[in-house]
Amino acid sequence: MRTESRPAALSIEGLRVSIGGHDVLHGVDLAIEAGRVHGLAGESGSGKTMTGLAVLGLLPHGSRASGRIAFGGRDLLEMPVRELNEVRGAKIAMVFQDPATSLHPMLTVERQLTEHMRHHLGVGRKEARERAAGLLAKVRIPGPEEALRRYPHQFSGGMRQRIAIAVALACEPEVLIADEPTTALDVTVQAGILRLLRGLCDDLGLAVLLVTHDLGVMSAVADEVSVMKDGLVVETGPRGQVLREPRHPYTRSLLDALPVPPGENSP
Amino acid sequence: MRSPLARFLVRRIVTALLLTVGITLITFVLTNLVPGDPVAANLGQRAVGDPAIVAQWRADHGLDRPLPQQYLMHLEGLLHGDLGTSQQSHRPVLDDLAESVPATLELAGAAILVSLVLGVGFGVVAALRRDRLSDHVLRVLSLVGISVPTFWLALVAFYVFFFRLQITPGSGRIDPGMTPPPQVTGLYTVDALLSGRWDVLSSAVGHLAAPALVLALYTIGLLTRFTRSAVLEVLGQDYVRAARAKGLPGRVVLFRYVLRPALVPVITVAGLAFGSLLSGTVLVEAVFAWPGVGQYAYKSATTLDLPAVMGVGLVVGVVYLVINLVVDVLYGVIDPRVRVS
Amino acid sequence: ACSGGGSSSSTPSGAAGKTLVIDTSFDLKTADPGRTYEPTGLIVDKATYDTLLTFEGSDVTKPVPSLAESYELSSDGKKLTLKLRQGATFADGSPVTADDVVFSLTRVRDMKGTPSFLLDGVEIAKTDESTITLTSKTPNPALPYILPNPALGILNSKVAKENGATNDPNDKAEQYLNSASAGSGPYTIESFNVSSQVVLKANAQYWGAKKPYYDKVVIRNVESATQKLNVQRGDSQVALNLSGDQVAGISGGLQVKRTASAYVFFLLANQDSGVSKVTSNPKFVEAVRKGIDYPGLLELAGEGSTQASGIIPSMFLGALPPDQAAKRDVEGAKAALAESGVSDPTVKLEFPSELTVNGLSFQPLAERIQANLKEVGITVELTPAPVTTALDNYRNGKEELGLWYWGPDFPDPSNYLSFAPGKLVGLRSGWKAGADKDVEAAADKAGATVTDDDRKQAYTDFQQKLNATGPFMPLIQPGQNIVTAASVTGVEYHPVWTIDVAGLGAK
Amino acid sequence: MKRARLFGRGRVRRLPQAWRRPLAVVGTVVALAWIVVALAAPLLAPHDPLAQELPRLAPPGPGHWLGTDQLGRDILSRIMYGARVSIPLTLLLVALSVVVGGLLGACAGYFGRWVGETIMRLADLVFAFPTVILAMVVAAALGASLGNAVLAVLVVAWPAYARVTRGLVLGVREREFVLSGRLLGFSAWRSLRVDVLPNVTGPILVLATLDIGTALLLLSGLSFLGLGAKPPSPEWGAMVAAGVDVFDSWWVATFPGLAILTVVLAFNFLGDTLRDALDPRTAGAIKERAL
Amino acid sequence: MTMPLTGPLLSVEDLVVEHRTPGRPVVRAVAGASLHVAAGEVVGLVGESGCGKSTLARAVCGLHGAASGRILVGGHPVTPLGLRRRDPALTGVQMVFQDPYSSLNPRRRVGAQIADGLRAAGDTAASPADLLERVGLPRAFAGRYPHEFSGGQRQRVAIARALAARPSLLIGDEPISALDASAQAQVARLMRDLAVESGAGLLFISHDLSVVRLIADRIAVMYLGKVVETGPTAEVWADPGHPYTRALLAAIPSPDGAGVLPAELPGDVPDPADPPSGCRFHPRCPLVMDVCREKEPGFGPVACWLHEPEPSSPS
Ligand SMILES: Nc1ncnc2c1ncn2[C@@H]1O[C@H](COP(=O)(O)OP(=O)(O)OP(=O)(O)O)[C@@H](O)[C@H]1O
Ligand SMILES: Nc1ncnc2c1ncn2[C@@H]1O[C@H](COP(=O)(O)OP(=O)(O)OP(=O)(O)O)[C@@H](O)[C@H]1O
Ligand SMILES: [Mg+2]
Ligand SMILES: [Mg+2]
Repeated sequence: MRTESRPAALSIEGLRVSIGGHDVLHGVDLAIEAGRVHGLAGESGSGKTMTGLAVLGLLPHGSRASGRIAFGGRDLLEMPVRELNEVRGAKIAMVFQDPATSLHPMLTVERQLTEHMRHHLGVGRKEARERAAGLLAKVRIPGPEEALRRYPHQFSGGMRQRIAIAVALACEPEVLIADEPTTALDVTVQAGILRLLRGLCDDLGLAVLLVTHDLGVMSAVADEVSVMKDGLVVETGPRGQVLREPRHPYTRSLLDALPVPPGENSP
Repeated sequence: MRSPLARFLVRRIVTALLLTVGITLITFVLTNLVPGDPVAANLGQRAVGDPAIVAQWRADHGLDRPLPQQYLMHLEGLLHGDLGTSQQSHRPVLDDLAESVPATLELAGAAILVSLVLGVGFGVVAALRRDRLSDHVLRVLSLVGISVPTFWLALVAFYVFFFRLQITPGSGRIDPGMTPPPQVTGLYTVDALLSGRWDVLSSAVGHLAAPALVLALYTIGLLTRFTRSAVLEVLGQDYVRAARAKGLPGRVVLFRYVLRPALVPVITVAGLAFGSLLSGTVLVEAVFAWPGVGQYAYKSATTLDLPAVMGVGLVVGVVYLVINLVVDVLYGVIDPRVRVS
Repeated sequence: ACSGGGSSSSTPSGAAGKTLVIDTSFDLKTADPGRTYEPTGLIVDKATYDTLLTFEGSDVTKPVPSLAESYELSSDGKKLTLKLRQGATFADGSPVTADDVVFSLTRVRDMKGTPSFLLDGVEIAKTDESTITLTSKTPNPALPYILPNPALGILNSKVAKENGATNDPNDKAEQYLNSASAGSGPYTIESFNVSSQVVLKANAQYWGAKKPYYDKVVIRNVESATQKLNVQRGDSQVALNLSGDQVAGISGGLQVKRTASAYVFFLLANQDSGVSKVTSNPKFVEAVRKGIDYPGLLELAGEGSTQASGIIPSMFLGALPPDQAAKRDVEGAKAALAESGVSDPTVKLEFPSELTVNGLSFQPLAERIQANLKEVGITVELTPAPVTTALDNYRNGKEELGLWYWGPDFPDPSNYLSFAPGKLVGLRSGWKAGADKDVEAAADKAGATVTDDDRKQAYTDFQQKLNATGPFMPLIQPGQNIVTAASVTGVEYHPVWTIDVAGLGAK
Repeated sequence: MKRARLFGRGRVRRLPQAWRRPLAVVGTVVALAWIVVALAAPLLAPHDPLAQELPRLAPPGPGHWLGTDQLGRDILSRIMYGARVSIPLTLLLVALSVVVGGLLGACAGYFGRWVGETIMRLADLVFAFPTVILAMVVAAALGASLGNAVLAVLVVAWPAYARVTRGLVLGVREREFVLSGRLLGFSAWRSLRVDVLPNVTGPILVLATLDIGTALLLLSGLSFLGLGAKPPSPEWGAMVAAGVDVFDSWWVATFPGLAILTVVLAFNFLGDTLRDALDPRTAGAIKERAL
Repeated sequence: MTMPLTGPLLSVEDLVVEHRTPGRPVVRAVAGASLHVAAGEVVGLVGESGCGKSTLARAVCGLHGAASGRILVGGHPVTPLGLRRRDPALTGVQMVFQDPYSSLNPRRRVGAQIADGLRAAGDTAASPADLLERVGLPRAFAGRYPHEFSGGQRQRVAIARALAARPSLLIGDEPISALDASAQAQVARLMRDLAVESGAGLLFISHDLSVVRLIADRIAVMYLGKVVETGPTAEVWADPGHPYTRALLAAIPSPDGAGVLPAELPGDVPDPADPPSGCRFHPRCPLVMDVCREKEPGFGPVACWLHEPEPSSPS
């Protein structure tokens, strides 16, 4: 059922990563398309986060990556840091798992929202500030003007994650990598974030790589789903197919372990 | 409206004041445990033989009262700014301290300044160049720094730099014969600067260099180590990764995102290190004939000069208080979570 | 980068602002002559106060006039008459009067400060505007030798009284006298700090013939080891306290003045059986006396030092000749120890830990004595203590064995009568009056003799008896090594005030 | 925090790696060498450390490799015998500090309330005072002797352990296995003994290793000031002090100083590596201690 | 609603628990909650993070003192745990904690830790190995240290230790939330089975409603320190009464591959130190009425003004 219509905004081919001589990714292949949410599932430690970090060249100290990460016709793995910095934040942005730790606790929201905007887009302080307020409004932070002056710890977890998403969107990137953006949040709050992500993808034509281990979340927002195990993608396909008729036994076992059998409807 | 920071500071001040009282109590108790009679130490040989004079002297110094009362008298004096009279110098302890404390503060201040600049610098470099050669070298050097016996290093430095190489000037704070600058702060370097006495300034800096560096070696090592681990810890934080993910240049990430939080533990350590510098001065001042509070303390402690020892205790307590406050205020400046919330 | 501020600015012979830097290990409590007793204080007071009589150079055998033009001792030795010099003035220009003299001397005596004993029992009176009489109840032939002591410097009584000086222990002038001097000496105090440095400046109006040479004299508190470095580098011009070892390696372009000092190191063995059953045993004392390796101690004290044959130092009248000094005799010591009846004795030897006398610490001496006595079979436990604590025990007569030194208060043998039983130092060794009639009698006799020859004989006798049965073992007289820059002239060691700053000049 | 731990924590498994680090190896070798020297001093030392029969102040050369001191004693032999004074005393001192500070800190942490408050305020008091000055006053008050110097340093050293232990105990006290134990009917004491203390010893021992150096520096510093070892004991700090008087004879002060330096350095190398290996997070607890 | 004649095994009435931190306002983490658990019954306690579930559980164990209200276990009032041994009458309440990495003492063999449980029950017949077997682990594992186990296995050991004390009431404070998805359901089922089998009550705390639905007989929904709704699981699931329960259930994404976005509940859990007036849920409630802003609905089983019981029947 896979539609080969659009070209991939980002494609990962044969990505291998080793940390301290320890192989954690053994050749990951992924293609992410504009305007679609690509879900990446898999158990803890399967290498989901490392895949996302490898794209931005943010692997931990002592790592080595090989393979190819194609973006805009270039291989990100080969790119010198200076040029990679032009891509990071501007073309490819990332949202991390825990909003409590991914925002700098000692800098105002404004600072964190505008710094890279001014750097990448070359806009002035005033304009950056206006755009920032607009972004906060877009992610539905009440009182955006006033919120700019506050510090992260003055917001709740859900709001912080919205701010983190606003930070990621600030330079209008083409690709957004969201590493378990809702895991640290309550279900009621999670629903809001998922809706936001889906909306951004649909409205802005963003290509989203959504990393999660929650198949429910996957089912709710992803268009494509990939399943990872032990540093390899074992299955990729459209959401409906992977979740309803998994081909790989591992995917099936994941689904079987769920407390509520798939297919059974909620009230 | 009292801000949380103000409330926090008030609490710290109160605690520190209580601590100071505690310190005076400890010094009082300790000095009274010392075997040996201050009377013998302070009266002339012949006068000691005359019971009337001894009794008179004891009464004058309140030594005939019960200990708790003596302590209360001491505290009462403190409230009136009276630290008593040194039994050794026969001068008000306050005057003695007014001379020796600035000397030590100048020494320790110079040392902490050097340590902060070098220690933090080295620490950052080591962290950024983690596991490379420069990191290893800096780590070993910082360990050496905290392992060198200060008193020995002072001797070696004095011998080598003053005597053999003849590049540092001799004992004291300025060249003998040079008139000290008009006293404003008591720190010769600052006072010389204020009064435009360039010759004095260069002499004072020259005299300060060797002892301050000797004193600083330990704290440089200490701060290098803590800065390194603090920076490494911050480098591992999500928000740094997030900042890098934003495509900010390394320099910006380092100075805006990494250093600030890394400085929080470093400030704590620097505050504590200042305390250890004050300790170190006891050993260094003797070798460099630096007329500071370390020598004064040593002399007072060994001569059972009770008012002087208690004066030193008090000064040290106040310095501790001030340093703690500075550290707390710096916390507030650095970390909005302390300031706002 | 920091070498610029070095020592170059303090050349002694520079035309303007001649500055002399003297390094010494401070033993300093006060600059108030009425209270001063410590060596550094005496240096300061010698330069800032004039006394009635003084000594010429280092010759202590003959007091010479100073503020007093002449003096005369009555034949019974009880009355000293002094004629005051006219025209002497204090630093503020006012004349030195007989009233100033009476006030100053009475103040010393009655304030009960450390030096008050110098004038114990002496009545001070003014006969007329230029005559002073000092009367004692007992013959006091030492008085002319006492008067040069800087502690007996003459104060400007008006200034002193304005600043709280009185004639009793309630005197409050010390604080003032520590910040400024009120004397007629060639220098005045510019600044004074008991622990770091004293700065003297020339008294431009000095009345005497010999004007102060230096505009400014800085006396700094410097450890003896550092003194050596300083003087070698030219950072200072005079180093007062170098030990024999330190002087041995001294190099190029410096003058070294070596003399035996008047300090006598001695060991005391407590005679109070309440303090120690062991040391109060006369045979044990003999064993110790014979067990000590005197040349070995001399070696530690270095060049310029000599063995002390008696308690009176070699340069004073009545000193014992060197051939009468004690000698080591290990066998004899062992025999004496066996005779004493104490087996395997262990005794504590106390000494001041941080005190140095002319750069010589007590510790190596004590360690060597410990090693010497070990050979004899006596275990010595060393208990160093800070001076204050150690002094306390010493003065209270609580030490089993004590290692101390005696510096003369005035250059007269009578000063050493304190070592007799029941006297000041005698008591410190638990030697009470009546403990040794023989020595006591010899002491009394020595104190009462007047003519020089008789005195010499009497003091020799006193010391021989003291050495034979007393609890004291004179050890050494360390050298006094004064090292100066080549340019400094007029360096003389003086047993009372170490060095006369005003006597120093430059080539 | 739903999934707090990303990685398992293999404390025990990581330990052997420590030995692969060169610093640890150097530290161990040097420390062991010193311990051997201390134990075998009578066999190794070329001379009697107390005999005063050699030429005085002889420079290093054949016969006496490190020269002789003022009294004509062989410095090498004295340094070797000095290891028998300094090292065991330092170890004893650290052990005492661990026991006293650790127990007080554990009580303060576990029982909290006024017990803890009192102990910690006392610790603060000591902390507020520069260590050397306080130790100096204590040593002066008690009288100069090595035993008293140890006591004096103990007075200033225990609060560091009390603080760290308290911090660790406070952390462990809320750990769930401790609560489980209490729920199963452990008394507070048993809980402290069985569940809490064994889980704080690791970091404390690391701190102790790091502290050996500091303790030795402090002890020898006191001896240097004349408040520690009594002559003729060949204590290193006292030996350095003796060298002050004879500055020109640089060897008298230099070698004992180097002895102190190497021992302190060895234990610091060891402690540093141990700390890295055992738990990077204790770094935070250890930072409480400066000097 | 029926109640066992003997009275419930655990009854919590109007419980208030406060956290006091110097320099901060008092946090009323549990603000008048009521809850009952009968013997052999499994009650699931759900609610958003920070609503006071753990605090309530700790209070029930005596790990936290109550500011007011009552906690009875088997008719016995729960007293806060001091320095002394826990009242033996209360060792019938045991707890399994959230973090499998800190729920076992890393320095002791698991066998010894299970033996502590046996000792608490005075059980001399059973051995630690027996209990390991019951939780599905090999008997030989008794000699191992905790670091040799995976998270799920540790949690089993923790359950074994709790069971060894023969509890009449077992409390699980999010015992599965730190486990891998594959282990979660297994461990939850195991806990339920063992509790029911031994006749003990089980209070199972979780924020994962799908798991709770799977094992709980009854469900209690907590919001900001209060239990806002209780009822048999199936009933609550099928027909949630409280608007909050409804929102909670609607927010669960289902892994059916249908691509249905879950419903969002605006706003966040308010600060328990400064709760809203009236009904605690009213600022977020889609069905808010005037009365909600003023008066707190102090009744059950659904504490909502929409479900105010007839005034006739006091219970
Ligand atoms: N800093 C690191 N050093 C060494 N190994 C690491 C590091 N970070 C991750 N790993 C290893 O890399 C592998 C993949 O980890 P990764 O974080 O990508 O997993 P994940 O799928 O994101 O898991 P989770 O669902 O727990 O976030 C794991 O085996 C992990 O142990
Ligand atoms: N020791 C404490 N001191 C102060 N406040 C506390 C303390 N423990 C919990 N709280 C506060 O009490 C409230 C309830 O906390 P509790 O841990 O009971 O919630 P919970 O429902 O268990 O949440 P979670 O699902 O996150 O575990 C929270 O607001 C929390 O911040
Ligand atoms: Mg991950
Ligand atoms: Mg909880």
